[in-house]
Amino acid sequence: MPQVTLVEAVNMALTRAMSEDAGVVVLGEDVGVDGGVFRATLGLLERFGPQRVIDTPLAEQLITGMAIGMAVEGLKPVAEIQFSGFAYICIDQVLNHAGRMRHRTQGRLSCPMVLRTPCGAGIHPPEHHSESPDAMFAHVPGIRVVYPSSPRRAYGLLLAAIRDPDPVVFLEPTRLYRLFKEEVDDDAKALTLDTCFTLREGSDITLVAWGAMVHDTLQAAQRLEQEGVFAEVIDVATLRPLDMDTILASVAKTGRCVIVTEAARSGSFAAEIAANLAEHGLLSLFAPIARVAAYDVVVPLSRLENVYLPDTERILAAVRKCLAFG
Amino acid sequence: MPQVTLVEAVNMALTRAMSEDAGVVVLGEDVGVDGGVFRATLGLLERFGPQRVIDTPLAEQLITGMAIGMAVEGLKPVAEIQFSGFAYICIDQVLNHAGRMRHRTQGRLSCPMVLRTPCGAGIHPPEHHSESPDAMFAHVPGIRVVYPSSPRRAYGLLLAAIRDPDPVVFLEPTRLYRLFKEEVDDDAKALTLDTCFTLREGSDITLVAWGAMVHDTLQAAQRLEQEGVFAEVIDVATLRPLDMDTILASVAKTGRCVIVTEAARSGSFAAEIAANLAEHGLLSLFAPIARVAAYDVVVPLSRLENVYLPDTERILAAVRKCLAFG
Amino acid sequence: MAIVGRFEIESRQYLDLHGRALEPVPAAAREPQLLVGLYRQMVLARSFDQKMLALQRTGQLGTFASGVGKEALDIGVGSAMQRDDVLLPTYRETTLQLARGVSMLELLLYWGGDERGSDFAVPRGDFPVCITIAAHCCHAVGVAYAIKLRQQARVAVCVLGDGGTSKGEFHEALNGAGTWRLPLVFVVANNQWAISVPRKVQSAAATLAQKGIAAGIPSIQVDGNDLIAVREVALEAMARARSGGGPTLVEALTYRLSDHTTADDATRYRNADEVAEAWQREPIGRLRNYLLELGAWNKAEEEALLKSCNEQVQAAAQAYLDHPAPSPAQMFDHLHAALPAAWSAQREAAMARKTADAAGHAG
Amino acid sequence: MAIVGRFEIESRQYLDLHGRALEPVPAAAREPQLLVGLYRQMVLARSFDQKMLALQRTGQLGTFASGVGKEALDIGVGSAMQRDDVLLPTYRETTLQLARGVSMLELLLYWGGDERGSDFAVPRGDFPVCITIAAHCCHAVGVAYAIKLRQQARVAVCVLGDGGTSKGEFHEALNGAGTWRLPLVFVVANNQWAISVPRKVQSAAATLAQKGIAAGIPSIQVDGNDLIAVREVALEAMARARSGGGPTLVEALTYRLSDHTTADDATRYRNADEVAEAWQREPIGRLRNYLLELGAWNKAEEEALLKSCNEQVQAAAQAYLDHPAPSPAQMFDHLHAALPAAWSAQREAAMARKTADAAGHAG
Ligand SMILES: Cc1ncc(C[n+]2csc(CCOP(=O)(O)OP(=O)(O)O)c2C)c(N)n1
Ligand SMILES: Cc1ncc(C[n+]2csc(CCOP(=O)(O)OP(=O)(O)O)c2C)c(N)n1
Ligand SMILES: [Mg+2]
Ligand SMILES: [Mg+2]
Repeated sequence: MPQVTLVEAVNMALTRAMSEDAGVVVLGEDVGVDGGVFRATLGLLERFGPQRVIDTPLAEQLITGMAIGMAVEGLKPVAEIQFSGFAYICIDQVLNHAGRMRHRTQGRLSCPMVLRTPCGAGIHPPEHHSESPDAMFAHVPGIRVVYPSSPRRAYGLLLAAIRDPDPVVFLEPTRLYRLFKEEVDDDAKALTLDTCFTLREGSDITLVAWGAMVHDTLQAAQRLEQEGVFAEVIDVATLRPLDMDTILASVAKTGRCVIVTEAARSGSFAAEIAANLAEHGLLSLFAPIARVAAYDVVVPLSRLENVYLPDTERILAAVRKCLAFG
Repeated sequence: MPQVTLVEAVNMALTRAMSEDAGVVVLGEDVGVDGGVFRATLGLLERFGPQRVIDTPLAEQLITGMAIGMAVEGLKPVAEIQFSGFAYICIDQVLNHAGRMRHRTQGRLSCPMVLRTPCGAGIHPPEHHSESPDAMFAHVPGIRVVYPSSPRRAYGLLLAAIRDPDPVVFLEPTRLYRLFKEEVDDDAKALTLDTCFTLREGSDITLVAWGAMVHDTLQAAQRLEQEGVFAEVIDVATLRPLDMDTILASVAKTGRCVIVTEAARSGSFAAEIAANLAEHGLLSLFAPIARVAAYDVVVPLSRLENVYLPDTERILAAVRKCLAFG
Repeated sequence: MAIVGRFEIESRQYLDLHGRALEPVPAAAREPQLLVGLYRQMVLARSFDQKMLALQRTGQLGTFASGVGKEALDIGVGSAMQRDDVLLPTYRETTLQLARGVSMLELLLYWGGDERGSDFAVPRGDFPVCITIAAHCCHAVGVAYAIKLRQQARVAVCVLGDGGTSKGEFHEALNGAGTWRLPLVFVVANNQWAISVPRKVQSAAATLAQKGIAAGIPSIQVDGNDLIAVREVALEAMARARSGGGPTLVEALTYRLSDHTTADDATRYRNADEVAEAWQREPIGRLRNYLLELGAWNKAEEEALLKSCNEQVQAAAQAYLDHPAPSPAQMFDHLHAALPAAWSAQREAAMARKTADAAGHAG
Repeated sequence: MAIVGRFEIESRQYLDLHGRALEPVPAAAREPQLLVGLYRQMVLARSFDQKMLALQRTGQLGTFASGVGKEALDIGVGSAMQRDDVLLPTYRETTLQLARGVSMLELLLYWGGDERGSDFAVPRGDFPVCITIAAHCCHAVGVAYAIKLRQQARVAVCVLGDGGTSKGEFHEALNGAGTWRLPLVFVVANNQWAISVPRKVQSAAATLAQKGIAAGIPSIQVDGNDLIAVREVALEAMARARSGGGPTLVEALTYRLSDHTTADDATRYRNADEVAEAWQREPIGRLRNYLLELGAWNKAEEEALLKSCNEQVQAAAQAYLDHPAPSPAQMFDHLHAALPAAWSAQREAAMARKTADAAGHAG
């Protein structure tokens, strides 16, 4: 089994999906000969030709809208938005059209498309390249929002997203694209959507994260273990629909919960999880639910990016406060 | 003092702001001779002329983007987006530009604009006219999000929004536009932004709402009073930045909280409030925090709109469950 | 100094205001019985449009956007399409949807506020009404791309209004269609108004057809109230598209004789004279005159037609009013192919709310 | 059938590849000392560009978008602007920003990842770099509207790339500018590539200038590597705008001699021959030849200039490296005019994090 990075796993899943279904097409800016600015689509052009690997004009509304048209007409488009900062413009088409086509026509038409975009901060790029629009997409009815945090889950979840008969927004943690490798078997096996993954079992506290912050959260859990604290770590993986059962069961066991997101705090998706706990898990809680998030400011240019982003230290501080409570 | 509807109060505030500051301009689709499809800009064209009351081409990105340019150049634009379903396309410009101009230039440039749009469901219009994008805007750094729920607050908050030196998204509850009248003194007095309004004091439970749902929530509180239950009703009014102090103080008193929103439940702004309570008010709570919200589905066409929307009955059911707890 | 680009916009018209041929009509319009058939469709469509307005006024239908005055445009385009082509309409193409085979009952259900109205029995591949202006232009690019990829001889037809030409999505779509030479025909139904905004406030461009020059695609203007001209121009564009020649932009000149929708009052912003003058150019009388002159139509046939239209329309309205109310399940059962477990409790809760909550026909 | 629109796109060039005048240069370019001044700016800009690339390679600067090869375009446009005009640049207009008076230190700070770099001492009214392609086209409409409303004789200048012409916002802006006849000049810096996507994949339009026809505004093409031609066309467009004649679209033809940014490797997708050929057309040598031929410039002056440029650029780089690191407060203190109470605890928390967390110059 090859050791691959997350972006290579994305590439493997795309290659696999295009091989097994001639209806799968890939479109976006620079996805062809350049193989995508992060190389997620590397080699697809040579293998599947320019009809199925489509360099589009520079136009995100077109990319999203034409993916919708293709999907309605029976293809399985996988559209790439080059950076998450340019994905906000796509909310309109995703919300007003992709997520509604099936409902609007009562099942006559459907929209099996995937909108992929790198997501999150941490690689010190220019402005607009570090955004976290996850909470906005997660509020859109009729779609799924998936956000893997390891090469293996990227492979399995992307395959599942492409095969899903409905639209999926697939957010890829830019910071993890090349951060580490994992053995990924190119076995065409999709993972299950709509379910959280418990990455580490523990009895003392539940740590919930998604995307790149899963990495920092796991590091925090390791540090805690050295101190004799056993943290359960849950990777949300599918933000919409949210698998609260797994999170509730964990908190029922641990009684404490810290939710970690790299998005700006107010209105982040961490709120949705905390709200559900306050609604359905209140009696299990021994301590207030803490959210570790980025500040409610504009993502700064690179010099201050490290100060802006939550990190292991901030997670640990929140955990300690939570453990010390009551 | 005249008895006016909410939309008339908006009109009064616009007229007042344009009279007192020659830099205030109004722009949007049909805001001129037609006076806006809801008549919010009625009479402005006659009074202030076509240079300051601008019928734009049919282009929401242009409307938002040009408002940004005007604001940076020193005007005070008040842009209208005709219906909230067409405001999603504006998130991009609001987030990537309006909310960043001051930060990006470290104060050299600023963006004192208002983006107004009718918001919410309940008037049985065609598709896309009943959306609630409040949670998405409330997640955007660098802006304020204001959502009045009565003629008087619409007048005072809109004046405050226009005078504010930074960008404000101003959501107007379509359903309340003409639902009732209130005495509004055209006294040029702005209300305070960034603060919740406690509309009704009570000791048994805190009901939190904003926009049109404030109306139904007040009705629920009235019904409860007849049953001897005293509900405190808080109108959030400014969603970003959120005045949690007022809400926390209320819940500290009542120990119970129901949050009401007409947006689809998952990822709605109700989550942000519940999360803050779970973080900072956990010890006050005698019962789980309940969210009353629309279902996580596409806003249906008019025949099912009433079933989709939360109403007084659903609020009462949640309150009763909350009161019965523990 | 050199000239590196030269462009012309042609405009096409065959019938004058009185239905007299200005030049020999094209071959495709020489068969009177074909024209009579199209004429019948136009009259039925107007009859249906009037019924919709009446139902709305009496609280039995939701907000409705009348298409009165653009019957030549809709039927001209519709008659140039083939069955398995794909239409992407706005809310003002009710007549064109009828021409495609959508039933009156379905259209009534839709405008009555019920999603079942967009589950057309025929044509299964056409798009539902697009309310968000110009969003469907991008969808049309995707549809046409899929058609081309699979080497089918089908065409996507996307209709939008004069106001719609100001939206960025229209331009992104035009440009994409040009780049890939897609089988796609854009029809701009220029009815001179976008709610209260007149055509000249919408753009400084002398014609809307010239917007296609920006994307390097063939562009033409046509008298949209002249059935023969619309059909001819549409047939040409469809043939080009079908044979690999790529997209066309057609600007069809017409006039919005009605209010914008039933929620609008056009007397607030436009002149009665202008409307009266526009009635002189309306398409049905013009074609009728031509057919009468040709001897292909007579008064008795006209009366019989009006009677039959009235009956069809009444029957459809009755079927609509008799249609069972939608169930709350409708909100959930086609949200996804299968309802995710996370929402099943919500579905139950909605079902528990009295179905009587479903609003009446007025929406 | 009638022709209802006719359009031409003109292209302008004065100097050939070798710097020989193809036709008499315009009056505004007849003063050699003026041209020498502009030549000096071009050379300085290239020198600065090279320094930026060097700093980036050595980990002392963030991702940088080189403007090598478009110095004539930037200086031509910059020299046609007046001090209180407003520039709305993309990330590739570093040279034009220099021409406007932005300091090298500010530009270094910006590309080093520090917002203070966009707090220009001069010109206070210019926009910061716009990274989201074509979004600033709409801002430019607002700026020009404000200028016109206040009856000022100022002009907004919005620069975008060939790729940018595919974005809807560009078209919405063009159309708006046309509708209100705004004092606004759009300059499309057509460098033939949008990252890996060549000009012909971007649009089927023969020229990008013709996109202005869609909005009914005067549109012209120019050799963007010919300083005299760019300046002349820009002066004409600015004069029209300043005198109430409305907007112009200028397509300036140039070539991206560098990688897209320092994060890109253009050899992956384009031919070395094409690049070598493009170097033949680069603007600095061309203008130098013209000035040498004219006797307005000599080898000694050239050497002195290069030395002086080098010194200026070194000094700026040193000032940049010596500049104190940003404080976390920078994230909060200009978020709003006054920080809302809701965020004050967050500010304190950020300040408490070690300032040492601020990344080094590499960002
Ligand atoms: C994106 C968007 N913005 C605004 C509206 C509101 N609106 C509905 S119809 C209309 C005018 C459309 O004019 P035009 O394109 O000329 O079509 P017509 O109604 O004349 O057929 C407007 C502004 C909308 N539906 N979609
Ligand atoms: C809206 C948006 N989409 C995508 C990008 C990513 N991106 C940055 S530059 C670029 C190509 C721009 O090409 P062009 O407009 O020709 O300008 P050039 O870089 O050649 O100067 C792309 C796709 C972006 N910055 N903004
Ligand atoms: Mg119209
Ligand atoms: Mg380019």
